[in-house]
Amino acid sequence: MKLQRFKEIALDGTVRQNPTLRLVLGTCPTLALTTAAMDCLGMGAAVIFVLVFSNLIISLLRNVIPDKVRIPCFIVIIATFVTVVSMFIEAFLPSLYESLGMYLALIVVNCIILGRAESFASHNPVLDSVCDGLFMGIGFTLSITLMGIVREVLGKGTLFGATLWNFKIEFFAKPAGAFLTYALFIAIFNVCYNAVERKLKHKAGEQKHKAEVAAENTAAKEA
Amino acid sequence: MDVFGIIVAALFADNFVLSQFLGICPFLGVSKKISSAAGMGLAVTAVMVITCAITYPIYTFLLAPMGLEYLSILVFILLIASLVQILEMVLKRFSPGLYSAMGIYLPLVTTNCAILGIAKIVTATVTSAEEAGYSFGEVFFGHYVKVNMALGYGEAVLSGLFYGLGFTLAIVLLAGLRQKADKLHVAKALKGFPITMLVACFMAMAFYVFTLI
Amino acid sequence: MSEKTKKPANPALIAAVKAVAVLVCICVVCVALLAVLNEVLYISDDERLARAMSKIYPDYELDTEFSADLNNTNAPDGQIKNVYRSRDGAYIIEALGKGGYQNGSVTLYVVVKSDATIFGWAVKENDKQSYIDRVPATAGKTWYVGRRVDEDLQLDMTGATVAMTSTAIYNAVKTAAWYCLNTESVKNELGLIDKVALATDVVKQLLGEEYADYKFSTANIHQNATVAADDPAEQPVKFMDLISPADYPLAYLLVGEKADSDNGIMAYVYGNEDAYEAVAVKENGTVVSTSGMEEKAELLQSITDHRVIAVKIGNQMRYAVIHSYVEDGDNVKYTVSGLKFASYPNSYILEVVVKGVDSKGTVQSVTATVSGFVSGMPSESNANVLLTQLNGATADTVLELYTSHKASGATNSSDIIAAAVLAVLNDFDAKLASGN
Amino acid sequence: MTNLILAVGREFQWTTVLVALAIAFGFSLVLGILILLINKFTQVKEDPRIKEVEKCLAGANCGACGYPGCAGFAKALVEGKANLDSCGQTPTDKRIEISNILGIEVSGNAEPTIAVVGCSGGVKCQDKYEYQGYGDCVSQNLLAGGRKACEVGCMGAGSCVDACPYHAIECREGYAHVDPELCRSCGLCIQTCPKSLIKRVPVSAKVYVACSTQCRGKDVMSKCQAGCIACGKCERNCPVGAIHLVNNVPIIDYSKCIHCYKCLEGCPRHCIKYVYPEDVPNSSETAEQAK
Repeated sequence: MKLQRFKEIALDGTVRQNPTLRLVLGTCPTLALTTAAMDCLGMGAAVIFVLVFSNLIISLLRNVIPDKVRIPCFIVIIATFVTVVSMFIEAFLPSLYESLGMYLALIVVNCIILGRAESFASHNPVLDSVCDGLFMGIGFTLSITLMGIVREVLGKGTLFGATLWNFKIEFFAKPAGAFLTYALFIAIFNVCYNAVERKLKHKAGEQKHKAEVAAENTAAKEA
Repeated sequence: MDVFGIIVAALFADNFVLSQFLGICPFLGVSKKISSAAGMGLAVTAVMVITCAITYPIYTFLLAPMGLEYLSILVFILLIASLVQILEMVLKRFSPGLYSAMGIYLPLVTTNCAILGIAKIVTATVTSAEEAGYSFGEVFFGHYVKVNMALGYGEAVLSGLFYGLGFTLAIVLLAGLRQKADKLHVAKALKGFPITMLVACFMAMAFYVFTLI
Repeated sequence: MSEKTKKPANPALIAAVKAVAVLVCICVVCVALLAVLNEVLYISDDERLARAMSKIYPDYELDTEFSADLNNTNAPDGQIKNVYRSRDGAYIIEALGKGGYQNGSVTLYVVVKSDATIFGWAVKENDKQSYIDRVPATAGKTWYVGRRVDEDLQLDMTGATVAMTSTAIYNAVKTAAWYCLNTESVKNELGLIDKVALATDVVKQLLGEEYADYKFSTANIHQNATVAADDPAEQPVKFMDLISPADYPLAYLLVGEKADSDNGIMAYVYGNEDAYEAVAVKENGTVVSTSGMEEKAELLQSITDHRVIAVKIGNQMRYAVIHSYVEDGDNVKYTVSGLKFASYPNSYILEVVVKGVDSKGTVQSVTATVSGFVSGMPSESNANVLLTQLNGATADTVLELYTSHKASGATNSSDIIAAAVLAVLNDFDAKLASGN
Repeated sequence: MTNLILAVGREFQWTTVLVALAIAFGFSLVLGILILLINKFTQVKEDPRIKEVEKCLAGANCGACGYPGCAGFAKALVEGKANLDSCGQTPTDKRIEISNILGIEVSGNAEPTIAVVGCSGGVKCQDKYEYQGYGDCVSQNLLAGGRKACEVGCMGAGSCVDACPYHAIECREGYAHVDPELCRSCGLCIQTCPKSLIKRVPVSAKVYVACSTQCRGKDVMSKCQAGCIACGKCERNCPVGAIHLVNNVPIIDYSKCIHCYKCLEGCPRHCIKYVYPEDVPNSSETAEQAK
């Protein structure tokens, strides 16, 4: 795989197609688990694991699986990895297992995973698919952890479980606060993204223009 | 749990969307118009009832007595995916009217966490037999296995129905509010998902009151 | 079909078979992986318990040879669900406490160390205790911690704002203590003596056959009740202070009740488990018999003076202490304290003026010198309406008035007030009858 | 908890592993076969023409036809449910191709159309109330049917302006105007307008009726100075009988229209208008302004 392609996939997964903030996928764990930043990290790690391995397997089998039973096959593979990850977490990180609760099992139906399987892994080579899974997962983890930090600091006055101060706005720990935080995150991210995008385009345009002028100049000189 | 308790919890206090955060994707995605929101809600309700009706006995009589609880995610999701596909085909063939009203939303239902969520909720077990809605003991491989389900079969199916209706209630309400909210002149950054989520935020505040009862 | 026509196999059929085969293969391989992992990462029941324990009792290590004696699991205040033993001799008792909010319950893991002290407890599960969050997070490491199981445990709700749930927790801890005291093997191992049972025996001996079927229980709540001091001008004191001199403290205050009987008995037990000495007080407040109290005339006098009268309100026994009565012409002015009950911390001290009308005591006025109003009930004025309603009541009509007033919601205040007034009227009627 | 690694795991129990495998095998086999069988028995044969028709369509997926995308429209066309005229974007040669595929005649209306607004009231039409809420016509219409006294009066709040992907509509003098140069007849404005005021006319049409009220003349007089009072002058003036009053609204049959502009000139309320601004004679415009 070329470096260029790798960069492309990495940028797509983390920023340009950030699953949480740009595609608005996998909203359920985003809203439910962001009351504690630590849970977000755990959830993110679990999602990365499942994404990478399911993308790997599905990409390997992409020419074997018939179209008619595609969805059941994909879902079985994803469910297997979810079960594996939940077994590991239950065995070695019991407290995380308790706080993630049902949402661990619900990674199966996280739209990010089936979405990537359908739209990327099922018609891309293995290495690309694994990278895509990795960076999509990282994008998801980063954004929910950030949201988790904001909600935990505001709603509980703690950060990764350590008490910061006694001041807390309980609203942010409640369901309504989850929606508010998410809405503001998307809005802010989009504003920043569009601003950066515009600047980059502008820059690219200028460079192109410069290159053209240079080319013209050289052509003129040659002439 | 009594029937009235299930109804109130499912529709309001424990509302899947607004207090448990299950099924958020269709909640945000298929709520542009009231008619499509109602179709989606009905599809989810139908699949939820069928899911509860089928996964409950499979868990109680097959998986739990054999000590295969770890297979539940895989078996449930396989069942749900196949059922949805079958339901879609059957509806398309035999009831085109119903198909056009809710069938086209069925493929979206497969990856709806509300469905797997309800399957997980109704197959919850409890430790003591006294609190069990249904107890079932059997001997497998020389082990005496006792399964204490938190809900009875009737309660499980009823939960499926009313949690589905709770989902429908939330999504139809949101669709009604969105029809107005989408027309508002809001800041450009808030257009689309953010303003929808703000609307949902206010709905969640209103529904939060029910949990205080 | 293909055989008959000898045509090559139907391509659609081959595709279908292939589709099913792939699905089946994927499923079987995935499940095989999961099954192997399940065996490798299996978490046994012992391990699960150990994880629950590690949060409350770090030294826990399961004694696998121990099997719990669960023949008798129904305690008066709860139920024993399971018992585990740690290698260091500590018992982990899974006990359910009744009497919570909405008649629900709380199930605790109570850790009792080998020296019979409570190490701590953790909530395993609860039923209908929606406000269990309001029990402080540290309660499991502070409430009842360090107390002996054979001690007279008293309700602790420090820092909690939920009386009912705290009561259920109290009952669960008491149930765990009850298990230790009532199971031979555990009792012997912890070296426990059921002191309350010994005290009860002394009281039962004192009372004789007639009271054999009375059930006695400790009444720590009553002894903490506020009652009027001997000098009405002074601040109210604890009932305990009147009956428990510093050099000869009260060991137990026992309350004896029998189902379907209006009689209630209160017994004061002094001394220690080697030689209990007791005073029994019968239902009408008269000291019936004593044992070993000959040298304590002053104390005996104090007990005789502060007569505890038992009355039945509804189907509950309530107690009131009559302090003094002053005759003023036809009127007799009583000072009486209604003793608190259940977990409610307050008690009423009333001044009741009674006059004999048609050879029956009739209430002339009731005034509360100390209001035992429990905040959280409808309102103080509402609760105290009964005080004025009782004017003109006789022993026969008090209960009627009480029942109609109770509907207003001020149940607990009404209970205490009605008990005090009824006690006064019963006493007055008894005096009239005896021609005094 | 002292040794975590030893705390998990147990002796292999082959029976449960085998049962798990058997369950997986059974489930997947049954479900797989079920899906395929039901698929076979309930299969709805898809017409191969659908794909061909879809290829010919404009492929803009604008949704203006009322079907979910061009694929949905193609399906409806093949099933005979939809009219090809609902699509304003497909060029004529493709329309003919589609009609060849489907074996149907291209209807007389196959001529391209453009949109016109059936109201010219605007500031000349009275207000029922002063609207101070947010939003456009759609929002305003939710409040007692909008602020205009006329039930079918253009509110001029620009829902159609927002909807038009070609920027062909603008609001002047309190009502919407379509620029025939830019209009592609996609129909999005027609769907958007809460009063259903916008309609299509053939590109060859020169005049159109800019009022949609079905009220009697007297009622119109009291509400709007630009509304049609159903006087019937246009009907009488038309030399070829192309105009008829139906429910107090003049309807023009464009197949008969000879572009004589007699109807337009005779209208006392100026509610028959030129479709193309370039047709407007300067003299008559100045005369109108003088009035």
